[in-house]
Amino acid sequence: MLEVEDLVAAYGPVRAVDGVSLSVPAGSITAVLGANGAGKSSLLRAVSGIMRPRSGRVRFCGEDITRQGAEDIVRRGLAHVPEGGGVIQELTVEENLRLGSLARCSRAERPKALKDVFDLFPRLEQHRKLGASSLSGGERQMLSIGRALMGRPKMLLLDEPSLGLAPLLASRIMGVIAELRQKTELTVLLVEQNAKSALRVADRGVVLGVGRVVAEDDSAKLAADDKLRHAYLGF
Amino acid sequence: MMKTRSRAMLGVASCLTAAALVASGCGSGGGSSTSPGITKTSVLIGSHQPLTGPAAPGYSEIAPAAKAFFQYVNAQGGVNGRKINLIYKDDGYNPTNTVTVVKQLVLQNKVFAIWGGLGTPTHTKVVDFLNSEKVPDLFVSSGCPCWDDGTKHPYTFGWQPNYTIEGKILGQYIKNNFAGKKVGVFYQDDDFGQGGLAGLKQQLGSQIVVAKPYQPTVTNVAPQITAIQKAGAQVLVDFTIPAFTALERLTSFKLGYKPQLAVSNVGIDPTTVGGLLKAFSKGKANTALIEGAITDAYLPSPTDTSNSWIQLFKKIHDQYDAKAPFDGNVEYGMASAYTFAQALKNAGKNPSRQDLVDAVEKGGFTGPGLVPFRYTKTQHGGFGGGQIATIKNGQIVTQGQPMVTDPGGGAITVSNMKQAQVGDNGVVKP
Amino acid sequence: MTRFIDLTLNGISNGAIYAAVALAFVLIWRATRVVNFAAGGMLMITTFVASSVISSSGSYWLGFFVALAAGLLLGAVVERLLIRRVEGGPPLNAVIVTIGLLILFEAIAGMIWSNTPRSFPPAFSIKGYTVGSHTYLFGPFDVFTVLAVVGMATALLVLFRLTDLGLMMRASAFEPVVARLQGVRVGNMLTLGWALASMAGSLAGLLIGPQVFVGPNNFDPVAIFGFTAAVLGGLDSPLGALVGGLILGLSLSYVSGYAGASLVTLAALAILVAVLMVRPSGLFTSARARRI
Amino acid sequence: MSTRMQTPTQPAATELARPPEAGRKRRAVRLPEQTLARNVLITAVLALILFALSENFDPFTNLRLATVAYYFTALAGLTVLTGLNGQISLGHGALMAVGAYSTAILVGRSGLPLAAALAASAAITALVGVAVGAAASRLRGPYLAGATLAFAIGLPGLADKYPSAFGGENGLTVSPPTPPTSLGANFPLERWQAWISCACALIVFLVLANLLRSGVGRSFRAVRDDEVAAQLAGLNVARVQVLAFVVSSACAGLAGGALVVTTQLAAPGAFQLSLSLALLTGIVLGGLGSLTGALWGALALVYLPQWSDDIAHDFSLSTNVQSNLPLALYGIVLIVVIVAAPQGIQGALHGIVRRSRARLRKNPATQEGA
Repeated sequence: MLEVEDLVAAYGPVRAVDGVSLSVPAGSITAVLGANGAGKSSLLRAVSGIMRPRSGRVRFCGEDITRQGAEDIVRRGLAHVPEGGGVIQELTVEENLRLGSLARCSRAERPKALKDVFDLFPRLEQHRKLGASSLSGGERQMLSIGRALMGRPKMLLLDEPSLGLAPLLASRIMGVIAELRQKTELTVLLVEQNAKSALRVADRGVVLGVGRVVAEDDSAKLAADDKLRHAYLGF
Repeated sequence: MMKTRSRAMLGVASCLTAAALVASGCGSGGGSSTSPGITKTSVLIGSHQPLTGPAAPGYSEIAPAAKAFFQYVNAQGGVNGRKINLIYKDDGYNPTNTVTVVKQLVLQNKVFAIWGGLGTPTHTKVVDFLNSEKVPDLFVSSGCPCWDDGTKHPYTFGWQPNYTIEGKILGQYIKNNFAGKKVGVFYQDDDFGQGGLAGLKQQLGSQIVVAKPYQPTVTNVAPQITAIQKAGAQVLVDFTIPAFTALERLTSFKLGYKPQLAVSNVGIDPTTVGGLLKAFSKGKANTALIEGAITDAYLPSPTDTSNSWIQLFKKIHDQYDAKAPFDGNVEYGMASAYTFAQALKNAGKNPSRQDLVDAVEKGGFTGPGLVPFRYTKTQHGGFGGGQIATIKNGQIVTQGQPMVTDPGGGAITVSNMKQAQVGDNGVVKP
Repeated sequence: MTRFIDLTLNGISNGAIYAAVALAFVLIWRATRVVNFAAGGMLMITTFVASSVISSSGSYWLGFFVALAAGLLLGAVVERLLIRRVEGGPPLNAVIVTIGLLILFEAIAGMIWSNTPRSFPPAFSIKGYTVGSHTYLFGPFDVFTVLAVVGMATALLVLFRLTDLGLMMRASAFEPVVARLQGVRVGNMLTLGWALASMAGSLAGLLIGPQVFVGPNNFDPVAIFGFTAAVLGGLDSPLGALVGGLILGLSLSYVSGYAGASLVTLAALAILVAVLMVRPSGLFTSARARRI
Repeated sequence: MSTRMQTPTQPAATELARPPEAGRKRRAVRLPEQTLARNVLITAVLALILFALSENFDPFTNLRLATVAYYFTALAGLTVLTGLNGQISLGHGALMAVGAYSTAILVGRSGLPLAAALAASAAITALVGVAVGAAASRLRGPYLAGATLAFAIGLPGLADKYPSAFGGENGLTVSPPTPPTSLGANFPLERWQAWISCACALIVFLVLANLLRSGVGRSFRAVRDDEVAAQLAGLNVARVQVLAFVVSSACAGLAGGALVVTTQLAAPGAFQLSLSLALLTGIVLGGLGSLTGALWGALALVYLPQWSDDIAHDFSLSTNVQSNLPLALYGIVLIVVIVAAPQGIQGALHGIVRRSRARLRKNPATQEGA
């Protein structure tokens, strides 16, 4: 589904992503782990087109999307939920959701997509007319994920969905991700600092050191590797 | 590294400053016999005009018209064999620019004289400078009494009739013909409007029941006109510039207020005002809204093609200044230029600046003017009066006798001067 | 009493025009965070275009719609060619570019149409309605003025609130990066923002043209009062532009009527400062300001 | 959580005077250590240059020199307010008017000696600056611009409202400053005016150059870069902003006074909104936040219009094009310079100097290999 070859992305002289290569098979959940500043978010930004990569290649469903802008990449079905969710405060819940559907979902399919998201996140339906600014942290994360799903994406880039959420809510979000994979074979690339809960949900894990891939393996093996865990995953 | 570079920057800064200032310093020094700006075959005169900015409308046509007139005179061999070159610079009606521009004309271009500096708020700023530099400042395009005092400003001369004189003549006519009628005045809040109001008050006194000023930057005049209508004014006198004459006419039309109208000659030019009212005439003549208005005139009407001066000016306009509309402003520029050429001719073969000033003070000029000039040694005001006229199917038609008076309390008397013909004075051939 | 009514009606029709210009400032501020000093110049150019079209074609309404279309085009071209280049840089640069544009537009208008102002026809008769003995300062053209501005404001409100395009424009204005992630072409939205704003300005030009005549500098005062109204109402809210315009129109009419014309500019200063002291971001802007 | 118009942090090096860096190998004339001594020396050097220039200039160019000087005086104050402290003001033309009218009244009516009148005008304008600054310190970005714009169009209204005091539409005229007899009988008036105006500019330069490097200057920059952090660091943000406004108002007042000295007039027509817009354009064109930038801005404001005017007069065109071409050229140059050099002329110069210096350093470095 997604192949990244020797990707380099930098802020001026600082190379946040320094030659990363990874591949995410269709229908899988891959977790990208690593300490703060390891370049996890920058990797997602480079893949989703917000940041223009310096060199290397990104292929989605076989098509080279390295040079494309975020507006075009999302149209191909690669949705990116940025760090902190990116909910637009000045818009209502429903308007945020409607925004997510504009790129890939025709007017006819929109009610159906909306209903699916409300089934997934019933709380959002109660607040559908409210301004997004009145939502709690958890509800906001649900809204940002719901908005990405409105566009019927083939693949989802999730940037630390559990950031700032209480543990109960964090596991609830992880549960939703697992549920999505069964129901809609949605491929997910999950960036998460909380390595333990991420590995429980993901099939495979990729550990980033300072902008470079330090290890890549099945979740179980990664969880078992003590040396790795202490060095990079902090548990 | 920081320290040496900051000194380098300082060095760069100062020598660039020097270069820039020196580069502009080399003025064009004209050869000169007794006075700067005049040679055997040419004389250089300068002027400041509002070519751009809010005061440009109408006034920006005056200088090009004068230049066209001088080109026509030069084509006939000039005056006393000398060609008159006029350079006029734009001051945008901003006094600071006027000072810079006039000093540039005098100190850098070294003009022989200044002609037709336009605007009271602008020219009052340079009149002292011009007199201290002993530069003839002929025929200021403004009716402020500030140019009348020959002893205070020996080198400065007015040209058009003083606003107060105009107010007195209009006031007298209204007093005689509309006795007992309530009079309202709508005037511009500066020397022009206040001077006119003073003249009107001298003649009409308490017959004026309401007087409302306006600011040239505020185009919403509805509050003033409703107040004048409410006061029951049956005769309305406008001391306004053309744009505000039109605005007053539109507001009165909107209110259905139809007083007997009188307008200063500054704001009555039928071509200009008619042009602004064109979109509202709906088939009727552009000047329908000012039909029957009373005004005063000191020059023949630009639409009176039977007049030899108008024929001359029209010919010059068509040849040298065709793009501009042929209206009162163009006539003003050419008539004032004619008086300058006449003064230069009287100043003799090799005039110095002082000769030019003496020539004007000797007076005795005749030309397109309907009334005589008031020039004497000590009195430097221009035309001494005007002739009452009314707007008949879009044309200024003079009536009665030309009247003369002074801006003070002096009586208004009939002038017996006959208008000269184009060929007289040998200044220009038709 | 009739004088008060006259002044009020006069204030309403002037207020509507200030509101239209204020709307132009608000739309541009929301889209690109730029105070567009060239607004006066742009609406002057489109009104000149209308004047030429009307005089050559003889039809007022052709000139009217050509002016609105010219406004759309001019706004888009200015944003795409100029404002886009300075958008990333220091914010003051964009302001200076708009000042340069204002000077350039006034010079170009002077060259093409000369500095002498020309008459501009009203859509309908300006003769006031007569009720009993008194003819009020409010005629068919004033009714058209108010309706046109209210109509355009409603159309914009519908566009912003109900259509997908409006949603995309608002998203681009509030969070450009997030909008890109939803597939919104933010660049086009900014251009559209300028185009719509410039069209609002052109409408104001058509409505006030008959009252100030059409000349290179004749629209500067209305642009200044329009900007004051936009700041009064709060630069982030289109509703604020309408209310700000109305408040300014009415108060200036009363001041000019009762206190005297020379106080008008001082009154504008006093009103604006009074409101800003109470609400530093204008009447209708939410306290939460967007981080730049 | 309020935003402000973020102006970029100027590359530190553009401030004219920099404390010296220790251990500079290259042999160079060492400027004095302390900032004050350095600035006094620089001011003295500038004074000498200006004196030399004014000696052999013809009267009209001296007038231009005086004009550049009073523009510099106003621009220096404004660039401190907007460049250093981040507050935009569209009202500085009106503040210049306050200075001009106070000088005209003090010199004209009460016959105060010129130096005292100029100082008093700066003080009066500073007081006005306190009031405007206090109101402005609560406002940010376009709202501050809106308030100061209203101030700029409102204030000239006073001249019409009280014609007896301010001379209405024609304003006040002042007799030209008479050079002291010690300078010889026919000492040209324009040179004396240029000296006075340049003296004001040098005083402002000296004061602001020191201010830039002092604690006050740093507090201005701190408030501009991050208000919340500045507040946390113990700065009273409102007071710092009012102080910045007062400093820039005093400069504008002095510049207004110098304008009266140079043109002998104080009239509403001279202080329209276009002056405030020109001042803002000057500081951005020259280079925001640096005194050298203010100098370029002053030169641009004086010579750009004249240059475009000369060019327009070279071709003989139809009257319409002829009279509007200077304005068109002025507008075009404005836009081109801003688009080409976002950091203004000073920024561009600084860039050129840095690049050429870098290239210089690169050549000796090649022996050591990449």
